[in-house]
Amino acid sequence: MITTFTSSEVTTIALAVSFLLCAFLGSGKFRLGQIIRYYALQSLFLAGLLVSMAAYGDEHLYLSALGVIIFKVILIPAIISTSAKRSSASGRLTSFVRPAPSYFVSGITLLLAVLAGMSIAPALEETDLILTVTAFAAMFLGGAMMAVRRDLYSQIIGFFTLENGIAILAAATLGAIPLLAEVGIFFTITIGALLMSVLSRRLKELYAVEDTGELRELVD
Amino acid sequence: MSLTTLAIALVISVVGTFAAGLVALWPDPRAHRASNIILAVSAAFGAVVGIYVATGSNVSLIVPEALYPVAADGSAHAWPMFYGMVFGLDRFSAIFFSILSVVTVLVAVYAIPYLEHYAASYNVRSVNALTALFIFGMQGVLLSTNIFGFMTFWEIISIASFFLVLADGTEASRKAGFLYLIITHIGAGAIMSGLFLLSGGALLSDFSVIALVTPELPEVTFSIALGLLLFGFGSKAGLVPFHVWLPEAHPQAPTHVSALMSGVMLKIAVYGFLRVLLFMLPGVPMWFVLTIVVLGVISAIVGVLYAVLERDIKRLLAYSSIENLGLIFTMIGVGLLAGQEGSVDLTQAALYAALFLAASHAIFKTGLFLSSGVIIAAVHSRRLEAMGGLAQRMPMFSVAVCVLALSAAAMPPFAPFMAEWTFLQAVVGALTEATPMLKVALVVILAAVGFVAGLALFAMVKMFAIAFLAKPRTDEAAAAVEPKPGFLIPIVVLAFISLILGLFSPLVLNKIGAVDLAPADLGTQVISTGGGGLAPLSLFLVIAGISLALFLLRRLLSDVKFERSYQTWDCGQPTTPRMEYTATAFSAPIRFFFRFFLRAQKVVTATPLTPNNPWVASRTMSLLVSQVWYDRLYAPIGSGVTRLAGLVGRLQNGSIQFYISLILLALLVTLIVAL
Amino acid sequence: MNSIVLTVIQILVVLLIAPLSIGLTRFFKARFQGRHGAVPWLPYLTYATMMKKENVISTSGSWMLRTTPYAVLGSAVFLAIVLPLVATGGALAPSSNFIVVAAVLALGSAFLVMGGLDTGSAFGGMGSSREMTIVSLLEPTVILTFAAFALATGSSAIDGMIAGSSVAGELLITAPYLLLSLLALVLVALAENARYPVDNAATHLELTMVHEAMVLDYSGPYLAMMEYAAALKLTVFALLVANFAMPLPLIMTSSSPLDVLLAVGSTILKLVIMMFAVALLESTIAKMRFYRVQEFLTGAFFMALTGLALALLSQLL
Amino acid sequence: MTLIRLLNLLFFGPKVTAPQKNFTEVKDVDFEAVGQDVKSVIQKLYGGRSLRIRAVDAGSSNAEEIELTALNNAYYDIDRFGLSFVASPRHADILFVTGPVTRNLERALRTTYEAAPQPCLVVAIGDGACTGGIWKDSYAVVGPVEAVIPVHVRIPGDPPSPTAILRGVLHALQSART
Repeated sequence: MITTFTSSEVTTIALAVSFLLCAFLGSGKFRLGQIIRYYALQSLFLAGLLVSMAAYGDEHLYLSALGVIIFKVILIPAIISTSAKRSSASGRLTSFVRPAPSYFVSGITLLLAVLAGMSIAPALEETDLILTVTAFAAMFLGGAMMAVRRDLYSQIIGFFTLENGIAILAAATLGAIPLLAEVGIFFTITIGALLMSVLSRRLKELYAVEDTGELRELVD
Repeated sequence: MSLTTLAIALVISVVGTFAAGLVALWPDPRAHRASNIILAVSAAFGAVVGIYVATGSNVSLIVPEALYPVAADGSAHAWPMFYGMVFGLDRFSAIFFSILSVVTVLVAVYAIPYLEHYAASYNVRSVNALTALFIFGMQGVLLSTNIFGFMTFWEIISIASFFLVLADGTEASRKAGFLYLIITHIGAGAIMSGLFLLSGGALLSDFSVIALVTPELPEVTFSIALGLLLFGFGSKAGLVPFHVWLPEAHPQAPTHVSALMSGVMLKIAVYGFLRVLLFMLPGVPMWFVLTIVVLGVISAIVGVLYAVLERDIKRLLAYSSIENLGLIFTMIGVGLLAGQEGSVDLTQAALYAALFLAASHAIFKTGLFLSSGVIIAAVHSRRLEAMGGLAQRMPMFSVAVCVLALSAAAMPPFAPFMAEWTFLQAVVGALTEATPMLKVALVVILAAVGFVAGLALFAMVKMFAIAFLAKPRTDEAAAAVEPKPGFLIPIVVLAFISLILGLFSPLVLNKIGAVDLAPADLGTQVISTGGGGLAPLSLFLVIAGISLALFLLRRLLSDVKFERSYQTWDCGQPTTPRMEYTATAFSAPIRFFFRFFLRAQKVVTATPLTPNNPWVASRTMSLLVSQVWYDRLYAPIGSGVTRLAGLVGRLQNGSIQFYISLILLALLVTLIVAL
Repeated sequence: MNSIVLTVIQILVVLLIAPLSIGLTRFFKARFQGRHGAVPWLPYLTYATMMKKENVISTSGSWMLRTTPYAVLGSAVFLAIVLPLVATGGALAPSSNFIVVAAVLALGSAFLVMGGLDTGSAFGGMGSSREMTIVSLLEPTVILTFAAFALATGSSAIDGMIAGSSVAGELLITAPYLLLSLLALVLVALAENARYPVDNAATHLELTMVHEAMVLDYSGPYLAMMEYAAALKLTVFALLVANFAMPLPLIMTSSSPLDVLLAVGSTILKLVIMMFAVALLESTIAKMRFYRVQEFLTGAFFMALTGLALALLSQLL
Repeated sequence: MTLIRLLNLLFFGPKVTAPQKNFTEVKDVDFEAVGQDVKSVIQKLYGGRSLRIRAVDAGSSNAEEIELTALNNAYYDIDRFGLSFVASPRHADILFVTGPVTRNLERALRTTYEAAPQPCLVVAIGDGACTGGIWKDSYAVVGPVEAVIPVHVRIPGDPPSPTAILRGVLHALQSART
């Protein structure tokens, strides 16, 4: 039942796979700089994906791709890395699982996400199916990263990967979100990044700890 | 009176009640008196309308369409903002509406001096407002003819009465209030889901529409709906397994509110139950009728047994309400059972007896609660053991309470006796040609009602005698004086109504539709059913004649002035009021005879003079009356729920990662399984 | 003979022979104890003497002390008028419905109890608590017994039950299954009138009293009324049980003056026989401890219940 | 069958009760004259044919009590004279007072007398009651019964036999009736 793919579909699939690859690789890295770079790369692939979808879809996607590049590739990594540097964070990330098994965890989450994606939309035709699957995969990978990692910064990056997944899902299912909404989302993400970094710096100053594990004692 | 004037009067009564609530919130101290007066006046309007509609045979359904905005095409449709809901008063709900209005007039009059006397412990403005809202809710339930209206006003009743139970802010009332809130709201949920099951989920469907839909309902949903409705109305009316809140909540509310709750709110539950049973359901399966009868009999017996044991006057009245409600439900159950088994006149007699008992219970129970308020105000305690000697100090008040207590015990010249007589006579009359199964049921019910009537007399005599007779057991009781007219008039009027309702019961029964129960050809003087007849007025005249004859004979045969008052014969040793019989001692034989059911523990502690001197200085006896239903049924459920909550609590261990993984898991499960 | 005259005759006869019942029981009991004993008509003199005495009213009582004698005697006189003791088909026969009769009995006992409590003495309280227990636990037995009779004879007015069978005592011959209900009625009569197994009428030990304790504080005319009411109630129950059991003639609307004399004579004969039976019973069995009276009451209840069941079964045959 | 034989013997058998006449005819022993107040009371109470007695112990040595209980047995049987003992002074027409009035029972005796409805006769039984007897001037005794309540009939004897008690009471009643 191999159906012939048109050239644009091939590029979309390729970009989606590489997007997933960056997310997958990023989930295993334990240095702050690396995971920020993988996140930027991932957002870049996201922008490419949007551009390829714009070919046969809506023209607005070009603008949203541009927005992705400006905000997600340049602005947010800059914010996070400057705040990390200013609060002289150790940059060494801590996690519940050691690096090797974290890949294993990400692999399983990927598998589950694909399973979920498949069961959700068997009726869609190929490209949409792949896009929804990648969206779910990205969401679950981001979630897994947040669940597994102990330190704050990787939680932020996991959260943003999750957000990327949602962006893809929105683009795949809705075609194009109205521009105003798109801009709104970007601003919220940046503010989110700002807030989270301020929070991490504050926590570092108050409790001299980056590990969310110790936060358990903050009862009332 | 034409329909429109009736409709206007009805609207005045409902709007007046609401206005009374608003006026009550006015910060001006005169607002307390004004709101109660407005409430009384509007309730009077309601009473006039209710009685006119209940007795008038021609008026079927007053829809105050005169006041609806007329639509463009001339067809009157209801107020748009009420989603086209129609409010109306038909003959059946008019009976309950007139009960509610009559009781409200008297309670409002009573509330004025009562709240002034208790201005310190109650927030007078909020209590007045909530009482008006409470009555408004009850009026609403009686007027509404669809599910949405019925349930909203039902909720208003529950919420208003919940806050009224909390009115005095003590710990006990808070505990009782929460228990009351939980049970009434589970009940309200059950009623709503039952009604939705019946009406197929249509929120605004009219009751008459539901009546058409129900016959085609599949058997399973029909019986589930019936079960839910029985639970809902049963918990509101205080049937046994769900009665636990009643003896806790009623005593905590301010007296005039607990009078309203016990007298009228329980009747609203009976109204709702009958409205569903008689007007909406085609026929009712046998198991349902038998459960009603069984629950009714059990709650009558449990209510009366605990009423005999109780030493707190308001709890005693609450348990006696449970007993009367149990009787009402037994009568309804027997009516339906007879309807199924084919003896027709027993059906009509039983149902009308239930209605009449409900009406007379509202009258005398409100009177008793109001009088318990007066006693507690005088004696500053609810315990019967702290009262005594009040009859000597408040003669007029004690005569009225004696009349109310005797009518509560279903004694001849008063209204409840007529209801019980009609029921028992119809049962005996139907015994001969009943089917074997009905015969067995009727014999058991005959024995149970007899048993309950006997113990009800015991409880009421105990309440009246220990509270009013003999010497006062405390100084407050000794200092008691005749209550102010504001307290006295409502109670005397209620006692008078109970007597008049009893004497003219054939007339009343004939007017509210029991035509062949009190046939007009006998000049509506006789209730005739099941082969027996009772003429209440001539019975009363015979008793009065005999007493008059005895009075004259005694004057004739002996010299009346040859009299001397002296202390009670005390075998030579001086006696103190503490030696009198207390409520605990008075009910000791019954407590001993039914010790298997009641499990009351008697603890007698002897305190020695000094630790090493065995000489007993004083001996105290305390009695722990265990609430069997509460300890055996509700306590285990309560502790089970709290243990479960403890387990769930352990999940919140504070680690963020744990929560995120839970969220992911949930997302995954929904994606794979649910969609 | 219209019904008014019948009722008047019944009132006169019953009210006159009432004290005789107490006198006869004491006379027979004395003879059973081998004593010569007082003359049977002594109670007439006793009540007359009491009417002459001063009426000492307790200071701790309220208006209830004064109404109790009238209420108790009123309910006893009501029963004497309404029930078919000497004549059936009297003016007030329709209101002799058994539920009304049971309720008036209970009302009389309720007032007696409240009068007992009002004096404020421990004896009054003890007697009242016991009397109230007995009365309230007897209520179902009374209703079930008369329900069985109503079922058998078809009329729920006690007057109709007696008049139903042509000659008074034929009821047991036409409906032998009513024997059990009749026994239950006898037990009810014994308990209501504070006779032997439940209470000893001639006791002086206050701790064992039930009925006597409640009238401890009445004197003079009020005491006469209370004792007369007790005697009247005993006569009413005795004649009622006799009418159900013994085939002796009652006055009907159709009876001639000779029948009236015959019926009055048979009434006195019935009273003598019943009082002899009561005296015999009281001389042969011992009084029950009060906390065992529960077994007596439960026995009476289940006897009445089985009587009713038997009556229902016999309907089917 | 023993029950029937016993009842037959009791009911129809020979009576053990002493004949009335040896209590009512009094020839040799002289009695105090019966006062006018006793006469008026007895005339008022239908000639005293049915009187009720309340026995009050005002400190007696229980000797008189045993004699009083003997009055109720089959031999003396005061029932046949219309007299019977009752539980409460409220019901009583006659008070049988026994024993000298001791200090702690004085109040009890007075309240019993005041509790009894007024036309009420007091019969002092035994020497203690009549004159204070052997305890006459003891520190614990207030005095004879008349020191506390008015006495109508006195029956001396320490203790007087049931026949003496009966004779005294019946004599008072008969002389009051004529």
